[in-house]
Amino acid sequence: MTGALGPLLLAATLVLPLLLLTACLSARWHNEALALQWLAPIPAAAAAILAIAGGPFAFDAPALRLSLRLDLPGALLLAVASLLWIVVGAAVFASPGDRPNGRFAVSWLLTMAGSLGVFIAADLITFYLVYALVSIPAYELIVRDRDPSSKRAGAVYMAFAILGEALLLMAFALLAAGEPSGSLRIEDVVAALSTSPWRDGALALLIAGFGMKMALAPLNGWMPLTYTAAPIPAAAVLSGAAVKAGVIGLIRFLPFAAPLPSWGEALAVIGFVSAFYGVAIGITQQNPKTVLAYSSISQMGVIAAVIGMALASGDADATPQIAFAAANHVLVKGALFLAVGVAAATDFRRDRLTLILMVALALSLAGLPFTGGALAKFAVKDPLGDGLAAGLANASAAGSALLMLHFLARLVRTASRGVEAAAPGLTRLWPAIAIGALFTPWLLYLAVGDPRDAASIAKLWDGLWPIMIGAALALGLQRWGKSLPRIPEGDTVVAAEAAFNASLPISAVFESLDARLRRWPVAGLSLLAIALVLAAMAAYGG
Amino acid sequence: MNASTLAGLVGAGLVGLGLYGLIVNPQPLRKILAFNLIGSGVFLMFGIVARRGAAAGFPFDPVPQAMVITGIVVAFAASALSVALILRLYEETGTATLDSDPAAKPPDDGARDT
Amino acid sequence: MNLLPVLDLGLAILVLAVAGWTIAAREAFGAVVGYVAYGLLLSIVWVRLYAPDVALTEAAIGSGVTGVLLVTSGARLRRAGGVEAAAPGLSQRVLAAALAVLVAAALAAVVLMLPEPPPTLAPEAREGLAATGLGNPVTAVLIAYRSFDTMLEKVVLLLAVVGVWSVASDRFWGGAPAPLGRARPQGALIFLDQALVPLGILVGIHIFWVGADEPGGAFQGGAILAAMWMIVMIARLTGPPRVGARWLRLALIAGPAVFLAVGLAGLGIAGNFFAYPAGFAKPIILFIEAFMVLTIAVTLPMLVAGPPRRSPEP
Amino acid sequence: MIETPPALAATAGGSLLVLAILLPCAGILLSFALGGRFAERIALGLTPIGLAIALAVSVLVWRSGAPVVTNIAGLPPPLGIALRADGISCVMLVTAALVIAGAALYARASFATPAGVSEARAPLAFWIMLQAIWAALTILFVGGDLFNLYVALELLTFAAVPLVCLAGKPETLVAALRYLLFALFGSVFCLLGAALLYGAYGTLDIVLLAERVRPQPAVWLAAGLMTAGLLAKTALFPLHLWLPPAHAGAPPAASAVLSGLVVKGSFFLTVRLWFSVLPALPGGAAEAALGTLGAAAILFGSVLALRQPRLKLLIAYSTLAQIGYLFLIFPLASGAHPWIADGWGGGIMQTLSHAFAKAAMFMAAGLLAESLGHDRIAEFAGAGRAMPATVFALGLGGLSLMGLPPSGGFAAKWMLLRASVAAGHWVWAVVMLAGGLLAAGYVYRILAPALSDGVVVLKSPPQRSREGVALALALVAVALGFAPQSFFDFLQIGRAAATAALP
Repeated sequence: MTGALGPLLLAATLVLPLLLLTACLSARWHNEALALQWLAPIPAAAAAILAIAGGPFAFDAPALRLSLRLDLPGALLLAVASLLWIVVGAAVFASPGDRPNGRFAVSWLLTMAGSLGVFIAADLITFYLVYALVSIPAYELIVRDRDPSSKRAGAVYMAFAILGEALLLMAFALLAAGEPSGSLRIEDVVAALSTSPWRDGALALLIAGFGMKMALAPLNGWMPLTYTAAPIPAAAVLSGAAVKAGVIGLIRFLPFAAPLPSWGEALAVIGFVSAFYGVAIGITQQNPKTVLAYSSISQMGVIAAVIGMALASGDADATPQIAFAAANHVLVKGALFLAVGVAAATDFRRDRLTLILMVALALSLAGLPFTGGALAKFAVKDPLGDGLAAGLANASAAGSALLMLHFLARLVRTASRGVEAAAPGLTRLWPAIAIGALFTPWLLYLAVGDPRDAASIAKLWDGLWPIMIGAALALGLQRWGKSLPRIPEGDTVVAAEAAFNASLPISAVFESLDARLRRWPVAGLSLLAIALVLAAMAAYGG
Repeated sequence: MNASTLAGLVGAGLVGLGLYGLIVNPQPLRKILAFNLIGSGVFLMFGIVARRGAAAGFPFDPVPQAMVITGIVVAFAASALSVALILRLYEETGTATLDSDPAAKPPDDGARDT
Repeated sequence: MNLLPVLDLGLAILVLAVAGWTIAAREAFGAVVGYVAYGLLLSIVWVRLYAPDVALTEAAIGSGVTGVLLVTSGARLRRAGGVEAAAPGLSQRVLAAALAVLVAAALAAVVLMLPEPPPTLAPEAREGLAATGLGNPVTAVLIAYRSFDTMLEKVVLLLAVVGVWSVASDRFWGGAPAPLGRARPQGALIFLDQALVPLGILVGIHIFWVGADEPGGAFQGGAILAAMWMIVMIARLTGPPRVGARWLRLALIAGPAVFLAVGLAGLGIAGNFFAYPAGFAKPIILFIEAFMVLTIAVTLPMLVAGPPRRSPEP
Repeated sequence: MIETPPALAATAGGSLLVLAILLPCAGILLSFALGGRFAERIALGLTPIGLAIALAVSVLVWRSGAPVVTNIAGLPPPLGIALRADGISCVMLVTAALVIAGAALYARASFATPAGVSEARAPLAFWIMLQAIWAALTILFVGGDLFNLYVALELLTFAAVPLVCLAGKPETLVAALRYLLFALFGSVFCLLGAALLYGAYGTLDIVLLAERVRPQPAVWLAAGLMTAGLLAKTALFPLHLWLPPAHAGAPPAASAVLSGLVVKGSFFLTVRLWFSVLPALPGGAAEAALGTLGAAAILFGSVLALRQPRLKLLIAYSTLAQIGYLFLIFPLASGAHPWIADGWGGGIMQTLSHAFAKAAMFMAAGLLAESLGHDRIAEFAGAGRAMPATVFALGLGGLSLMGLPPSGGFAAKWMLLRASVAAGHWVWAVVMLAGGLLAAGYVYRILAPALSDGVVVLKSPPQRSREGVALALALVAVALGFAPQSFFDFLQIGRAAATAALP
């Protein structure tokens, strides 16, 4: 059954968003394309289900330098990412009244194509293409409001995105160079990586590049700025789906086949540092969106730590588990960002169901039993092992509980002052979305393990105690939180911006050098000197 | 030393003199003069190559000589074009110098250039 | 016999000295005058290199027409007061001198080290000469072996004309360039014209005609005719023509156009572009050259005359 | 006659090469003779024919897998002049034909002869010079004889310089004069080198020279002089004194051709010189020196582009930087190494993609300047909404400059990066990445204000057709990113022959 359908769906995953994009650009089909754009991820969702049920399949279009493949880790992430894009897309574009303009729609579709594409790209060039798609066009989503803070966030975002692209380009060049047969397929270059002379350089660049996308400390500054500035639907898909480009990057490109203890442990350290750093800074923040952004930094830190541990032990089988944990974050974080908008639109404090769902979602990130979060925590137990890493993971769960309770507190406080109210349709739909986000992981978990294992009483306790500690800490925060320092959102990025601005005068030196070099006598002298030097070089040889 | 080698050395000297003038002299018209000096030095190089290539009853190799003739015509065309530019610049500004560098400032209304 | 090397040496020193003067002269106009003298001296060097064709070209174009061009433009610039741009500082001049000396020294060294026996295409040129029916191998190279270069060079000349015209003011487009000479010509100049010009025209045509077999040819003949026209214009016996004049346009393209047409026809007649049919080469070559003489005779004065400066409607 | 060695033998279809040159030449002569509106009609009419010839030559080379060769007048070198089209000649011919056609279509609006007069200065000069640039480039791409190539180089200069000062403003006149004088400085060096080579080997034919060249003083000096002269005409850093004012001051249609094509002419000749004439020189140092200048150009040009307040100057300085990338071909594609195929393909791809991207950007910049009445980047707010297609073309061109996929710029950078990694030349890789970041910076500087909200009052809306031309060229730059492997194999045609002639 997957014979012809699967590859077709893979192609359609990229083609359908681009088709709709073309339609957006034509005056005739513009409105229809906007109204229907939420359907664009349907082939991706279908492909994901097919792959989860029936095993991997591939699609190649050599003429377009396109090579796609969907395996289990990719399919898990693709399934939830496409779901998130459909739901949020429907909420954004369904109501004809305040539909976003064409430019927003184009960026939306491009980012979507990239976000879905990273999970199915099978060779270096394709991956780089879709990775650029998920990174660059999102600029328009972030700066949509055009106020100074969103412009600043957009500029910082672009700086990080472009820097990440450059690091990855170099990493990919090293990967390609290490593959003796000249193949550009990701599996081939990764298989050759352990014996490649450029292994360490490639690994460092890969971790830096994808780490930047996941906002691992200290490359985390862009994320709080961006999510705070972006409109809520954009923040939802960016934090939920787009960030997972970094996760799938690490899963795809790190060589899990053989143990790499030093690299793995280094990554784990970076991950855990991010996990606690995100909590520590997050609890000083007042804006709920900013708090969620710091929570993402913390959560991605945990995932990076798990990847690091798997890399250290050479545990190639752990990748579906890791992907599952990341998939859970896609749903929960997406739903939580939408919740900020819902909170602004209604008086949710009166709505018992909404309130309960918000608490459950928030604590799902800390591993609340019976939520997807508990499954996620259970899934990564094996790769983490029983040692220090497991302890740190539990501690970070407690930290998450603290941070998310802080989020709920901020949400309650600021709700009435919220400026970004969600559309009425979304407000009505939100409980369903939240329930979906909480329980869809149970369905997905069937693909990576037995859900019953995760539901025992012992596991229940495992999930509960970090939350209790977190709750206790949260009470402390309520009491003494006022004395915490006010850290500007984006923490390190503020210093980076200052350093960048301080370095600008250097380019003035170039300008005066240019004026000097472009004087006639100087240029003439340069010409003579170059002629003589080249003649000497030609004589001297190599 | 025979006449052709001597001419070659003269050619080298002319190139050197011309290069110095082309770089150092600030007036565009003098640069054109210097350019023509270099040119004639280069032509002399072709000339001695032609003279050395005397064979088959010809006292010279005709190919480089023909190249010189073409080269002289091209050099003249270059001088004429430069002179036209200099004179026009002079009419516009009252000066004719290269180093009043308006480079960093293109016309404000770039649109109307078209 | 021993005198010749001494004369050569003297000539060499003189050429370099005059060249040095054109670089070092304080005043631009003096330098230009020095340059004209330099061109004439150079012609003698070319004669000593057994290059009479080049000597003629150098005298006519390199020194003569270029001289007129530079003298008239130098005068225009001077009349208006001239401008003193700042010369580069001492360190730059020293550096320029050092690098120029290095380049010259490297060239001199290469000249002294050129390979023996010298490579040459003279035998090949002689071998092909019979097919062209020509006696002057330089003409054969220009119009037969490397005719492609020559045709392109004519296009370059035409582009120079368009380029010169393109710096005109829009309001003068279609009009005539400024007169070459002074407002009130002297009687002597007019007399000189009446005596010299008919003779010059004859000489020019003669040089073109004999160029097939002896030194001379289209370039040199055309340049002499051009000089005659320029003399007439300097004496204000006639003004430069309007740039919009149809006959002028046709005269300016006649040479390359005929060349190009014959070159194209070569594919049909002789199997290759720019090939001449066996037996008819010489008449065809003379035919092309005749038009080239016309074009050169018109192009050079128009390049000297500069862009149009007179309103098209009188 | 003399026996013709196989490398010099003419092949089928060689006449097409002569025709490709004579076509624009005839166009020039006719345009000049008929004048007025005929110049425009002739130039526009010839572009499809020229494109067809370029494509036909490419098909011939593709089919035979070997260069197409012709000897003019049937006379083989050394006495005669040969024309040869190999793989890179073909792609350059097609590129030139496309960009010239684009520029011609774009220029119709600005260089139409005004009603009421039979002829006007700027239109006549523009249409003639456009054809002359085309003719000169065609010769440069297929010429087989160094003196013939010198004449073509002069033709190119004489055609390009007047375009710079068509507006007749003092600053453009200074720019044109600087350009002309420095280009002449360069040409005289090229001619000097040719004299030395003829003196040493008695021929200027590229194939014959490749067989005969040995390391000796005349060759060393000729190599240095000719290369330096060509660099002056290419405006490689630090010989770029003329480029920014000339490219920024010329009318947009002319800037597109000057930046996209004209500087590539002398670059192409530099490639010919080092890869076809001089491979017998024991290599390495000179190529590395050229690469170093290129690397310096990338950093220097990009930083200066970042600082320009005017769009056209920014694009001109970006040309400076992009030219730098071209010169990485010398260290990365010379010698006999496993990585030279990547280096070669990347360098040529950069040449092509920059030609299209930069032409598109200058055209878009011209439309912006025309509609807004200025080209001050800081005042672009709202332009993206008012003229989306124009800004989109700018953005697509910028995509290629940044080296982001999918674009020819990315394909080029990717191959050059691979080559430099394989060669262990880290410095080129680092410079390329830094250049990409800086390029992203200056493209961002254009697009961020253009895409932000604001109210602009358009003096006149941009013409659809002209926006279409800019967009089409930008799309070609993007489409080059999808070039298949066979395209890069095509670029190798004729290259093996040149190196096989080595002793």
